Amino acid sequence: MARVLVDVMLKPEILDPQGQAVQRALPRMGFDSVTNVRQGKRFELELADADPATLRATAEQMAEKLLANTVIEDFKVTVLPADAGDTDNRAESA
Amino acid sequence: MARVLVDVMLKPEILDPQGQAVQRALPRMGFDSVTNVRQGKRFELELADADPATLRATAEQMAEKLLANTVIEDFKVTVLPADAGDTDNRAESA
Amino acid sequence: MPARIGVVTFPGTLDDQQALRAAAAVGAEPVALWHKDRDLHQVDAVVLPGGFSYGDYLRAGAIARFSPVMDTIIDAARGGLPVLGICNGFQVLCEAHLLEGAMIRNGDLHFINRDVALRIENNRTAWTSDYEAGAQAVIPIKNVDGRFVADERTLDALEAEGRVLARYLANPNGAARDIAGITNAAGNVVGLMPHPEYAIDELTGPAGFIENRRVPGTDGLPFFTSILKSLVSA
Amino acid sequence: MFEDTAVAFDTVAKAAATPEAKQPYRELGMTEDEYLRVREILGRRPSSSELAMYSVMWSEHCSYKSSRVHLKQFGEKAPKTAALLVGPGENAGVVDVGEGLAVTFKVESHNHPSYVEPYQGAATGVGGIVRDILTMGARPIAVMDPLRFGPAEAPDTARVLPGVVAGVGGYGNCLGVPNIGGEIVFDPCYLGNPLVNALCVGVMRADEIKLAKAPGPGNQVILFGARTGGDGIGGASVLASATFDEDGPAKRPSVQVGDPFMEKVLIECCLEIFAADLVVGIQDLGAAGLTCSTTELAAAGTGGMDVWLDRAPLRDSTLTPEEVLMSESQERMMAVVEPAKVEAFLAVCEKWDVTATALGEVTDTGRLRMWWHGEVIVDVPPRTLAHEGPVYNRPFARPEWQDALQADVPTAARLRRPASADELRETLVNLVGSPNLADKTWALEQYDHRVQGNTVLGHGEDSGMVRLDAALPGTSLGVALSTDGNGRFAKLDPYAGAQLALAEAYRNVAATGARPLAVTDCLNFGSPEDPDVMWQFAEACRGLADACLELGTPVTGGNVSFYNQTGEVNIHPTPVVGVLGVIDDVDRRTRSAFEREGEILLLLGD
Ligand SMILES: Nc1ncnc2c1ncn2[C@@H]1O[C@H](COP(=O)(O)OP(=O)(O)O)[C@@H](O)[C@H]1O
Repeated sequence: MARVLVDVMLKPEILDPQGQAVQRALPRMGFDSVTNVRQGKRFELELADADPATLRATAEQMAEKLLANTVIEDFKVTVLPADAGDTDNRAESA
Repeated sequence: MARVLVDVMLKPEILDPQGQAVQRALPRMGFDSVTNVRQGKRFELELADADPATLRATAEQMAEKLLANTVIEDFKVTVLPADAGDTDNRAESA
Repeated sequence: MPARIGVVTFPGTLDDQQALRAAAAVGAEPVALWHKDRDLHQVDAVVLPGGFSYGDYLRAGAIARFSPVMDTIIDAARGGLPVLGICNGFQVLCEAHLLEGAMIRNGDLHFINRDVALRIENNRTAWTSDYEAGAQAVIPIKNVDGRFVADERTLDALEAEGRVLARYLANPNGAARDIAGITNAAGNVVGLMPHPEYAIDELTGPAGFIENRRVPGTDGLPFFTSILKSLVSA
Repeated sequence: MFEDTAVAFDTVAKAAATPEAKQPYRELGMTEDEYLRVREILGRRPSSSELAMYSVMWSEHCSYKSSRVHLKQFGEKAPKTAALLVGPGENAGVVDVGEGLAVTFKVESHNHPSYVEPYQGAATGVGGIVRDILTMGARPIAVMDPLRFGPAEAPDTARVLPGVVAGVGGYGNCLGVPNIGGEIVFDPCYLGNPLVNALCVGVMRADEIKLAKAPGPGNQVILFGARTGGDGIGGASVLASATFDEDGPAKRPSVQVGDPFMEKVLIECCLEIFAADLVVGIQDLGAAGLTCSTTELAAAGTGGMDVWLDRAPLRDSTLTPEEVLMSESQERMMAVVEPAKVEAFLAVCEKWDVTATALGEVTDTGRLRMWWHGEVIVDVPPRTLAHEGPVYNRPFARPEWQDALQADVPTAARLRRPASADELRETLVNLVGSPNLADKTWALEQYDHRVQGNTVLGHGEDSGMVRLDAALPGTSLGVALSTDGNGRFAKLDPYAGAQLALAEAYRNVAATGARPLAVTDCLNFGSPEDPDVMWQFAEACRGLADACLELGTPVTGGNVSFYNQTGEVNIHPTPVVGVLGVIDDVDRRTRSAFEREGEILLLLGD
């Protein structure tokens, strides 16, 4: 079983009302160092019997065709190493 | 300026209708190796003058208080290295 | 002096005027409350109305929950003030942890505006005492994030403690255990996804032949007559 | 970066000093004649900002240059009616409905954006028409959405239809404006060019109508609402590219994204501003954004305005002045405010957390002048932009194929009638199951038709009806609205087709018990450069104007959408007609369903 993350964000030039709503709310709650917020989507996919050689290409096609609306969104595919634990894996963090 | 990612996913035991809809749609489009899909949110935050020492703690507080509803969601904070380019940084990928 | 029912307006609230109208319809004094104002202006009960506060952009109700007025309402509710959260108001109550659970996207992912039949499971709260136990009511829903979820333990507790307020007869959105509304243990804080304030008269309410039954369009009124009576008798 | 732009951008002084500089007017969609006219008006070449403004104000979309000669009939043949308070020309027409109330309504198209990005295209279509209604001083109280798609089973319809429906609902529901009707029609001719029309109706006190004008020198011009981003400025990039030589301009969005929450807040903010009588003129920013709002306000006012364009709050700091002028960012408004009331105006904006910026001042110079960081970049007579654009008498002629089409009557052999009970049943089942007649609940349930609590007739009825309680609490007065259109009829005979659309909407309104008062129309046609299409258009206008005269209901406003075509193939001519009627007591409305057993059925007419 292979695991892939697809992160989908609005293109930088596209208005992001959701991110703006969060950005305006945070200072009211005392978080006043926030200068910009963008909100996007994250997909965690599990694939069976996926050929590791084609895994990235498959995920990119799925993102291109369905997961992202490429008229207004960009996406990024991350293939997780086979031995990665659950995605709440703090090791990814700096 | 510091950059932080907060990824928010529904807890595994909570139903994810959006992920399920994607999971049902992918095989119809010929992607039949997908066995599971979960959909969550990704926030890209920019913070000014954030003390690197407290950055993670600040971001975790924001996630805990506002960005995630911890009744149903888990979150993960990723502090991006100061020199990271744009987030569409393929280097993160395997 | 008639009981004073306050209705909060957040930015993006839509159903505040209709909630005020419902309060007036049963003879209460409707009082508009503003999200930036901590003062509750001596109201005897509060309605958190429906709508899309702050666009519901982060999560429904998530940002409104941090309004100044909510600080006061959360304290007052813990002290026994009757609070009814309708739709977005229910979501605000969940975000504020005055009620358990959370609301996620409807099962088919769409906004649903439909007149649904409910069974009132608990008529011992301040807001439902005017219903017969097990009464049916046809009340509209109109939401996109209306699917109630909670972990099994919480759901079992809600059932065991009789805190399921109302259930859908035909579940429109996949809500756990057909739950349309719940109450806190004290029965003063109630959350309901359907909109009783839109079922208060024959002209504009869901009236006619619905679910094989002639419906008068006023099935939501008892929420407002209940609170009025419980305030008078209190 | 900033210094670079400051050096590179074009000014009025530079325009005067370099008359021979080549300008990309063609890329901006202007003909050589039009460009030469601009030079003649200004007595010099336009600055690049001025060129941007003329190109967009003289576009088909903003100037109605191909349609104007035909639309004139709506005014010329208009029946005399005392109810008409504001006719075509303003953002929307206004009719008097009694009890001191006035109602304003209009239908508009957002066809092309909805094909590119169905959700956002439809959403911003609703947003735009709602702002038009708000601009008149009215509270928006209902929307309707006449839609046309390709065949139901076509794969692209599966992309477009759900997106459009979700967009109409997503935006309108979040605004809290009930959706009380519309149409969903399928026909192959709309496959590559769906039609997304949106109608809005609003109510106000008759003595509180607001107009788009900027009178009174010294009055402040305030921009409020969303910040300006690079939305919808595809064309302006040819101007920008002259400025950013090395890296090229920053990316500009190809799609406008709506923010219905911002618009909801803007509605409440504006209504509070109107109630406190804080504006002397107001205009929404729709197509052509700041260009259109400043020129129209100035042209209808004292004739002059000074604008410090760099004060506009930007979402994208790399925007050039040309782009700021052409940006179609949504959810913005412009108000003209007396100096003594500015403080109160800003206080209301602050209450609703709406950004507001004093951008300019009304003058009596007769010129619209704009500055960008201290340099004059625009100095034009505003009327030449707003009212004196080119007018074309495009050639039109009855298509050669029209006779053959009309003669092509289905014979009994080609359209067999059911001969037995079983065949009759099968025909009925086929009819009921056909996409155009099928139940539309899947879509309609995605629309909130109850919000505001005044919907008396909603989905499933021939007309929507709302009570006017929002402007006069306790009233029983209401309005009924219906939209109709049939592209197949109109293709067979555009004159009669337009009339049939009107007649159907008119009947639908009358059948509820309301008295039809006024008409709005959205004329969806193919390319005006095609004489066949121009003939269809001319005939449809003539038909509609004649029928309005006959019925005694004026056209109070509407919208023309040309270039609805896929490649060279034009859509059916599709005039969509909306009729508004008034009813004194909504309690007495008639529903289309049978209400109780024992009712008697009567057939009127033959
Ligand atoms: N796109 C739409 N938006 C809102 N209401 C719609 C839409 N399409 C159809 N309706 C409504 O659905 C009902 C039935 O529509 P339809 O089947 O087209 O019937 P009719 O031919 O009588 O107009 C009417 O009330 C109509 O206004």
